[in-house]
Amino acid sequence: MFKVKVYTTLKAGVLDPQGSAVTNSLHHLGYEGVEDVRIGKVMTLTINSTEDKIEELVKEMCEKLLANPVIEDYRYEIEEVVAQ
Amino acid sequence: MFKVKVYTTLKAGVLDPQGSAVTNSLHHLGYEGVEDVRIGKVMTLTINSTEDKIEELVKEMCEKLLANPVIEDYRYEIEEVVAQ
Amino acid sequence: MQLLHEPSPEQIKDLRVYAEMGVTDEEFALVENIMGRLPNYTELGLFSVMWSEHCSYKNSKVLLKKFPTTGEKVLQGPGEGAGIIDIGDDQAVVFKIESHNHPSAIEPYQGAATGVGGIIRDIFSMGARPVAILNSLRFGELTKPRVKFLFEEVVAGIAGYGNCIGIPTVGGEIQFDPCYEGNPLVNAMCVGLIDHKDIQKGQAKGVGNSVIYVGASTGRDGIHGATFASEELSEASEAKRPAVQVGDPFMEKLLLEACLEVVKNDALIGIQDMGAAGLTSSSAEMASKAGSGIEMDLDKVPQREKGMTAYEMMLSESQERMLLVVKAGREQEIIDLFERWDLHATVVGKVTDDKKLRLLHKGEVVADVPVDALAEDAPVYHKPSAEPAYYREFQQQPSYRPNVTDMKETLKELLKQPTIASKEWVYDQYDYMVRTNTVVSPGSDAAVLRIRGTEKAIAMTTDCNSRYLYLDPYIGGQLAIAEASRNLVCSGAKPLGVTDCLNYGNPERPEIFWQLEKSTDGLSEACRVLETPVIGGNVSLYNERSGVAVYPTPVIGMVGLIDHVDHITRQQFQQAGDAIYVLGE
Amino acid sequence: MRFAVIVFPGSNCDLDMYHAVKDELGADVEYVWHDETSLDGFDGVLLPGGFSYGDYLRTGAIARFSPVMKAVIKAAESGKPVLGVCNGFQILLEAGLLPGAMRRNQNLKFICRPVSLIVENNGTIFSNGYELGQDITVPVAHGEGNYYCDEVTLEQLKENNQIVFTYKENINGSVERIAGITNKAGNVLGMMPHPERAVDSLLGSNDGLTLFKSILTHWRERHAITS
Ligand SMILES: Nc1ncnc2c1ncn2[C@@H]1O[C@H](COP(=O)(O)OP(=O)(O)O)[C@@H](O)[C@H]1O
Repeated sequence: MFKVKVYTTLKAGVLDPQGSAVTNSLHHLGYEGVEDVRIGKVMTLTINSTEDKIEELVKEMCEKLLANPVIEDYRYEIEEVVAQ
Repeated sequence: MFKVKVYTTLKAGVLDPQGSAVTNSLHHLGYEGVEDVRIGKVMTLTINSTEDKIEELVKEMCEKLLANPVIEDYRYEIEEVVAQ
Repeated sequence: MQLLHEPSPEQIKDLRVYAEMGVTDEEFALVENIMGRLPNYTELGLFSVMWSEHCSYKNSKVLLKKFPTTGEKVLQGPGEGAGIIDIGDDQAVVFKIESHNHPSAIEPYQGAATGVGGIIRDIFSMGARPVAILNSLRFGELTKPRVKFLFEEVVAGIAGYGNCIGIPTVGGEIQFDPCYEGNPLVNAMCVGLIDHKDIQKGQAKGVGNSVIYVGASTGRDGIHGATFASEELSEASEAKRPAVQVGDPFMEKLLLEACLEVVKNDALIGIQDMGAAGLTSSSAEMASKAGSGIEMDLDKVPQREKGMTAYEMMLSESQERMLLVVKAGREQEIIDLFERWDLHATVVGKVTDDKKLRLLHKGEVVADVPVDALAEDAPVYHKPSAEPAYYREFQQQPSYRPNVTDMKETLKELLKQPTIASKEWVYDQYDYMVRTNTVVSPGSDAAVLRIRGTEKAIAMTTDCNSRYLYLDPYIGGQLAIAEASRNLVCSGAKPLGVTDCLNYGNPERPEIFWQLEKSTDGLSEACRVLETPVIGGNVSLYNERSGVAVYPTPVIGMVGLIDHVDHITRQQFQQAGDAIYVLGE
Repeated sequence: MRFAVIVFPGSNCDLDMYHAVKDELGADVEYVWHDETSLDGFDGVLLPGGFSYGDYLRTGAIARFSPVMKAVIKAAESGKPVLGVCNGFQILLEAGLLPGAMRRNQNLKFICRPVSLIVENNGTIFSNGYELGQDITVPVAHGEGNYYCDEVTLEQLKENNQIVFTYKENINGSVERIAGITNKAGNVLGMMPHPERAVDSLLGSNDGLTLFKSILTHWRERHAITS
């Protein structure tokens, strides 16, 4: 059993309206030191797989579904866990 | 200058409609081994602050705005970076 | 794509750098002639976008001339952001349709969303309050996973933008056919209401007046979008596609409200949105229309990214930006007004009298180009036209009569076709009720909105049966107008006018140009007979993938007037016992 | 009775709320900008739907820090009726005036259509004009109306009779089909469906008008007693 974390973030240069809204809001709240906020997603997957396949699998799922390669970059972390 | 990552995830026990949808889609695509997907946010903040203040600051921003304690858990990572 | 060094004027000529920007040898010679010298990289960029089909209509202009564009009630025909038709009581409707096909093929959610955002800006930059959005969509067969994805994402993108900005999406149409598989069509239409006194023109009048930039800051997104829209899609074109534009409907909501406040202020001289070709087209067109020039200091342009070049800033198609011309001395008033809406307005230049677009960057003049050359003097082509072989074959075939043995089964089969089946799945996702004027909601022939404070209502529809047009572009064109008119009449409305979006393949192919020619003839004829002038529209050519062109698809947007809300008729049977009539042959 | 319609950047049902109160209910109403700090001149507060601040972080999360929210909280504490519809409800949740939180709709899609609601409590100042158990038609239009609260909270909601409306069919995944709840005191109502879109039969339903009338009835009764 694997615990996989997939992180997607908007590519540099792609407008991030969410991030801008949060930056503005933090400024209004008095956190002037915040220079920039970018918002992405983190997906935590529990996957049943063998060790030799897992990385390939995760990569495939990212390319096919989890990330939108046109506007997002992604990275992942794979951790083996002992199934309870 | 600090680079701060804030991760928010739905609390355990709160049904995650997005996560369920992604799980289903992955099954449809033939990734039967995926047992569970939970979706959260990752916010990358660039903050101008002094070292002794930063952690307190981040905590405050999380409690006030970045996370909703009714439904979300959060954690953060703080990394000092050298400003260019 | 960031160039370390821009090529020099000589390199541009010798290495034919212009060809990469879609400029032909002849066009480059023309530019050189107009300038009286070799253009630099930035200047060439300005010409390349302004002379693209998307901005200049160089291939379609000769055909657009045939449309009837005037009428007793027409207050504004083609030539501004959108056309305007009088509806009495000093009110008017403003409407326009536009395509966002290529961006939607690449990134369907954002492509469709920014398409909606763009057409809304066209309406409120006229001074009108946008009251409704419609769309017209074409995809391949739903059996393909990629098509399904495109379809779902396009619908979500339209919903995402329209719902957030709070303008009801009240109508549209969807067709599925294999010819659209590689090149889906996403057309968006917006309808607005205006009081006559508020009508704006995008003009840069009055030497010394200030040019003000407002809205989102400029990034490297969408650079060369207009050129991209004027090429066929292919693996190669996708590789050099512009960075994807992401829509920010919240920003646009603020812009919309602020601009509608600004148009009531007499300090405002002119206003135009930055759509295709962004800063370039808005500044050049505003100056050209007013017979003036504009000088801008690009250092003042709000920038989202570091180290942007003049070329990048001028060609960026970042969304949610507007350009205003404001009376000298009254700038602060306008800046304060935007500030109230949390929007940043900045003086970036001034109106001049030399009919030039002059750009300064880091203290140097980086471009100095006659505005008319950019906005008016693009070459006009009359491409060769040839009757396609397929058409001749069709004409020779005996007419086909389907042999229906089981009416019920056939009916069921027909209703199962995605093109015919209910589109509830789609419009369930659109907020079609916000602003509480929608009397007849999606699912009927035409949508009907009451006009608050009056007894009147307006009806609107988008239509086009492209298979008819493929089989016979002339008759098919007439049928498209007739269908739209019928839909309005059935709702109780008198048709007022038309906006059209001409979606075709590559016009450099004689068969495609022939389709364009014949169908615009058919459309024109029907518009003349039904007295529905064309008050604006948009042309989207090069809708091809791997040599497969879409069917000729001139989407018709039509708006009609209902004198009294009591005269609204609905598609549904109203009660048991009512008599049913069939009209016509 | 004088109502305030609060306008946040990104509100888009403010106009609908305004006209429902002014044209159909016939009461006094004014728009109040998000940066105002007092609501003293008003007898009732309406938070309209829309996408305040684009709903970009979480629905309602940013709007709740608007200056006017302090005044809204004060109005709520002083017992004035406060109604939040759709985004207004989401803001009230984020502000802690109502318990729980919103998630994306179960099917992850925006849903816009008239739906059937059941009146679960007609003893509130917002629902006294309805019959108990009445089936009313009111439109919804939301992408995040999937109401969540933990079990303890749910028990409290039930015990105190705070659930005012439920969906007849669970359209979005909400806990116990909850469509609208009040605070403990009963003077703050949050609901996802749009009563202000159901005040004119020309547009399909006027079942929502009863809600506004209920508020007015309650106010008149109270004033008849005190004056
Ligand atoms: N197919 C068409 N039918 C009628 N008018 C058209 C058509 N295509 C473009 N036009 C008109 O030509 C004018 C110039 O268009 P354009 O420069 O593209 O404006 P915009 O950038 O606002 O689309 C517009 O007024 C537009 O309405």
